[in-house]
Amino acid sequence: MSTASSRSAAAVLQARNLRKQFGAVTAAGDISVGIERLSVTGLIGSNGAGKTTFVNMITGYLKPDSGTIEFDGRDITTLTPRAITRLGIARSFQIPQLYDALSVEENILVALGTAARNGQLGPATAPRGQASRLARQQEEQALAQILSQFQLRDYRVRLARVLPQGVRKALDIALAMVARPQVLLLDEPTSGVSSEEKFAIMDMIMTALAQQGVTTLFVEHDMEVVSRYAQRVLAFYDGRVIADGEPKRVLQDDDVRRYVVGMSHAAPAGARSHA
Amino acid sequence: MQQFLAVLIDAVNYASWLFIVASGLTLIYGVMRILNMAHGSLYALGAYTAASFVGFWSTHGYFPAGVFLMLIAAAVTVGVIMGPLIERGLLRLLYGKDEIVLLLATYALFLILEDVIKLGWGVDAYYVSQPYGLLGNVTLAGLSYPLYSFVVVGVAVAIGVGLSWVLNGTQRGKLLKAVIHDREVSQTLGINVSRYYMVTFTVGAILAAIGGAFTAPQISVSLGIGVEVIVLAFAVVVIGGLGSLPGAALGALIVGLARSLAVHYWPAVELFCVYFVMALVLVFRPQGLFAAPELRKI
Amino acid sequence: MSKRLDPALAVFLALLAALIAFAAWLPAWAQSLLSIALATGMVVLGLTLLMRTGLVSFGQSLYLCLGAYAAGILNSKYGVTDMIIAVGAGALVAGVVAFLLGFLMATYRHIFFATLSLAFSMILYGLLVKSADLGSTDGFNLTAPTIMGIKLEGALSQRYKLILGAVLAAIATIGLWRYLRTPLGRLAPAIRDNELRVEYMGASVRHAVHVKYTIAGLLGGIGGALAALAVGHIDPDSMAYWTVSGELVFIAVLSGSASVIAPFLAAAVFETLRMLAHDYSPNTWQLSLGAAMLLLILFLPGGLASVLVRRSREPAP
Amino acid sequence: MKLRQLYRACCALAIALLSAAPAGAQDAAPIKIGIVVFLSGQAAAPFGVPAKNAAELMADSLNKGGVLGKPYDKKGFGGRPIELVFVDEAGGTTKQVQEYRNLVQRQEVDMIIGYIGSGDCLAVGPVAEELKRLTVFFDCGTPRIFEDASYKYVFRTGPHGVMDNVALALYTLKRNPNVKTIIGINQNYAWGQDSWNDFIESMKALKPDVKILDPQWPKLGAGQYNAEISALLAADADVVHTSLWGGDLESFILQAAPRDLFKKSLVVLSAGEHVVDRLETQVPQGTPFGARGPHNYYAPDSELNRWLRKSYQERYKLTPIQASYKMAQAFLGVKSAYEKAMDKNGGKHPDQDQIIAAFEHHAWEGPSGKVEMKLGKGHQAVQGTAIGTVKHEGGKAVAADIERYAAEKVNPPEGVKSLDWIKAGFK
Repeated sequence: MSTASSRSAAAVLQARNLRKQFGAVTAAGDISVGIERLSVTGLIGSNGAGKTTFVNMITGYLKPDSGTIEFDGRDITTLTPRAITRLGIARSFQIPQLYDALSVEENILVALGTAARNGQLGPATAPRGQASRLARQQEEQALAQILSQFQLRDYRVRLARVLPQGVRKALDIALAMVARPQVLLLDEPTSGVSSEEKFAIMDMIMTALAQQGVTTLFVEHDMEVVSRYAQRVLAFYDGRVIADGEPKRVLQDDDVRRYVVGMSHAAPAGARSHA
Repeated sequence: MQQFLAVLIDAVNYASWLFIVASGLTLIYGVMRILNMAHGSLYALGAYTAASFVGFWSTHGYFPAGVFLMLIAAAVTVGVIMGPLIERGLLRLLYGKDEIVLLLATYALFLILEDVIKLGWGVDAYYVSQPYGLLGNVTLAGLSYPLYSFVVVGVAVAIGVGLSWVLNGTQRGKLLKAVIHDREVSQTLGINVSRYYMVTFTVGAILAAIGGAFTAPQISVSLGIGVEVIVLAFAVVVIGGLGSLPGAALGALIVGLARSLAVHYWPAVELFCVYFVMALVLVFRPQGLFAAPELRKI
Repeated sequence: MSKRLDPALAVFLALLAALIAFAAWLPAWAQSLLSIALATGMVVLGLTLLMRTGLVSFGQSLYLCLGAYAAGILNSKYGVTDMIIAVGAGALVAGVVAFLLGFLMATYRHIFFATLSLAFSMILYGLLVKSADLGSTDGFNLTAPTIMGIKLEGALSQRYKLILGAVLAAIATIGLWRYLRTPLGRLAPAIRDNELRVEYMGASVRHAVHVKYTIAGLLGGIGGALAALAVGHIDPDSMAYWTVSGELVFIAVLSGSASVIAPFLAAAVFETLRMLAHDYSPNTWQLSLGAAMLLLILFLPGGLASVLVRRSREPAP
Repeated sequence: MKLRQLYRACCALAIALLSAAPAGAQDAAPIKIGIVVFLSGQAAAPFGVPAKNAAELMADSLNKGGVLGKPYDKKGFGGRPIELVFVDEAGGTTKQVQEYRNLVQRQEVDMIIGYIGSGDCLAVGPVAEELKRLTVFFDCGTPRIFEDASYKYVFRTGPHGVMDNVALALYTLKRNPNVKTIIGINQNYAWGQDSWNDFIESMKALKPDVKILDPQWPKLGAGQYNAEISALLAADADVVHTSLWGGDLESFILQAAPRDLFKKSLVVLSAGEHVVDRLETQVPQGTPFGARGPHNYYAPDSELNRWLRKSYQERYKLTPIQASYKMAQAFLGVKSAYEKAMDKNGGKHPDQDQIIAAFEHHAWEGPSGKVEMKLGKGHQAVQGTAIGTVKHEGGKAVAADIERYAAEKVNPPEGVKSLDWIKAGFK
């Protein structure tokens, strides 16, 4: 196990000795990881290896049994998802979490409104009288920008419930991006998407993220996607990080080949089976 | 001490009656996710039909103990006719809609059945105390109790044991549990979900009618007897945890005990002790006593 | 998003204006029916706000009753007969209670929310039944109300009650319509759809529900005070009992939650249906009303709002 | 598409509404009377329907003319036939107020006779004043109607409920002068609470050393009284007071009698007559019961009473009970006031104000004897009353040991509130 980067001074996110147990299953066994600002990190591992648990602990959905998580030097271990989101850590979901009864536009507007209320779109400086008009203009602009960044313009008035899977994924990530987070965790951004579309989607996401300067972590099964987009890879197995480093090095690691990429002979078809 | 014993006896008697009515409600909710407001009407129909059946039996001078058979026959008749009629004729059109829409549909049905009863049996009350008088009294804790009350306790226990056995001990019960767990998956597994719904609703209707039929001999069977029952049964089911049979039993005991304590020690609060208990339980156990909160997969 | 008034709302406001202008020419029974419909509509407006958030209260009569009793007690026990003060008092009392209970209620959902609210309303019912000074179940009458110092008798009183109801309905619909366009207001359907995402957007579901619950309580209180004024008599059976809440929920479903004006229309339709049922089948009005309810549920599942809102839903290119 | 459907429905509704209002009544045209009684719910069987039956019987008999003897032999009211419109009283005061307006303004009835629930009477009174329509309460009990307000258009032809429990207290003491402890079981609503209060206050005034135990308060329509009966048995009081009525009282008796409550304590029924009439010998022998006036068992053996019993029995196969007597009483009161006003008007049909003037302080003979509008500035009737004890006779229940109480003895004088009157020792 590489510990070189686990205690990086420049880390924006720092997990220390995280442990989480579900009955007899160890979902996290002493995980310590530091994430550098503006880095792009891929999380790999077979199902049940602890990737999503890791994401869930960082974003407050699950509380670790022990250990701490720091964000910008601040302990966020016991905070609620809402508080963590307000601090600037956003996430997307393996199963897109949308407002199914609302249109794409309304989905984004809800998120924009909340972000504005939380002051995440910059402070409102105008006096009260003009504030609302200014806010509306800002909102219009932000909406247009997000719709174009995530290629949602054609779906603007469609209800979220009828969107194709790839678009659902894009909208899910768009909702996370609205609040201009510092850190974004993407839980399987390409699951359920056909292999031909994967790169298009990832390109779109990564372009949007790069424009805003976001530290990114993403969970991914497809090793080709991982090696193309990640600067660093964390390989999970049995609740532990068994390898950590550059994609090339990690994907060549013996343990990783045995426990994680074991199916990589079959990839990319094998990766799809995880959708 | 003697008074406390009386409190317990009264509590168990009342709880038995509550459990009989609540068991059908919770069964239907557990399987079909319908909070059936027409349960009160089915209860009333059970009581009226029992009154007619017992009246018929007694005027024809058949052997007296047969009136108990008549009570059961009345309940089954009501359930077997009304259950499929309501499920097939109305509820089936509404599956997949909001729980609240289904609840309101059954509320509308409740209003309709109130008048149907009036049209069928008239406004005048029916008295069928034959089964009640047949058994006589026992003296417990210095007070005289009608043996009939303990028949109701027996019926409640039989229903509880019987339903548990069907649900946990038989193949069909296990399949029913699968339906409860996941309707779609059950369908793909080839389980005839639609049939299970009809059977469940019918059984629930029979249970409501049994409640009414076994109450009939103790009361004046008259208009409006179904109204109170709905809210009481509702309270019991919620306290116990919706859809849980042991929950309904425990809920019935808690409400029975609370009411009995109120009657014996502080009668002025009898009116809202049930609601007070309900609020108290929900404040501390938001899902009721027997239902666990679930964590969503994301 | 746009500032322009929704056309249906504009038409409704025009209707209310017409109602205010021509109230004097309406037959008195219709004035009374509309007054009650406006009062009920106000309570239902609050219910639909909760429904928009995915919550169904089976005890909204709690706030109807609090508003009615606050107005009624001021009127008949303290001699404060002004209608505007009565409505203000109803709103205040109901709003404060809703705010306090809201801390608890905001954590409940689904049937548990419905049941807990039912329990609270029935506890209030029990307390009122035990209050001999308030006439127990017989309730008590209000004295003739005044408005801004003007004494109102007979037909004039009736008309001003209607006008007050119409003005408040206008204020409430515009207010709620605007609220639903604020970031906090927009959270309502979002919470109904996906609370998890709302939390992961950084918004507090609990806070948003609490605010909506308080607004709904406030509207309930206003509606209750209006009802007390319109009927001139209050008692727990027709204000707090669970069947009253059930009726309110039915009107809310008949209304649908997608429109702020539908609650008032639904209340008017319901009152009219009930009147006709009573008139034409005094012996079987429950059957007629129940059958009408079933037909509405079967053939108008989205409520009146689905008819009103459908057209504005169509996408603009 | 849906919009059009809605539009059509609205049109249909509007047409229905408009066509519902008939043309106004003319001078010689029939008198249209709105009858408001419970037609559904638990008060329908014991009160509403017997009253409705009596109303129909009275209207039909009066319309034939000459069926009743003098002074009621004229056809209808002063020759004008009677037409009835029925409304269900169930559903609460808000609905009743609205229905009242409908009756007056859309159905354009000339007068309204009805109301069993006290809350309904309280709520409807002020609306009657507002709409200026003659309104006759025939049954509701609360004394608050005319003690808390005064009305021009509102009359009550039945005495208020206070006398029921004052008389019952007097009777109870006569039966058992040594009564030491009293307990009660009353429905937890205004009627039950008022009845219990009137009874114990009367008892305290009559026998100050009597001990009042904590009474039972089952809710209206509870049906199950086993726990309450246990508590009553355990309390072992000399007297159990109850104002339960209808199905609740029947259920209570069916459950309490086998458990010997009636043997252990003297159970007194303040309004038991309609239940004794139906349950017959299932009500234990020796139980004192009131009839809310001298009705049914306590009605005088007059020609009018015999006629009512016979014709009601023939038509409905049942005995007329308290509510039927009271409805008949109301009809005859209005009829005689109307005809009195007509005489004064030189034989021409009187207008509403003339009827009201004649009705105030009016006195007439009903099937239960004399009724006098003595209280509430001539708008509230008083009547004597009677209490008796259940006696089983030939498989039937009859009233024995009947005590009669004159109106002045059991009703407060004009201008004194009932409870003050009782507490002051009936002065």
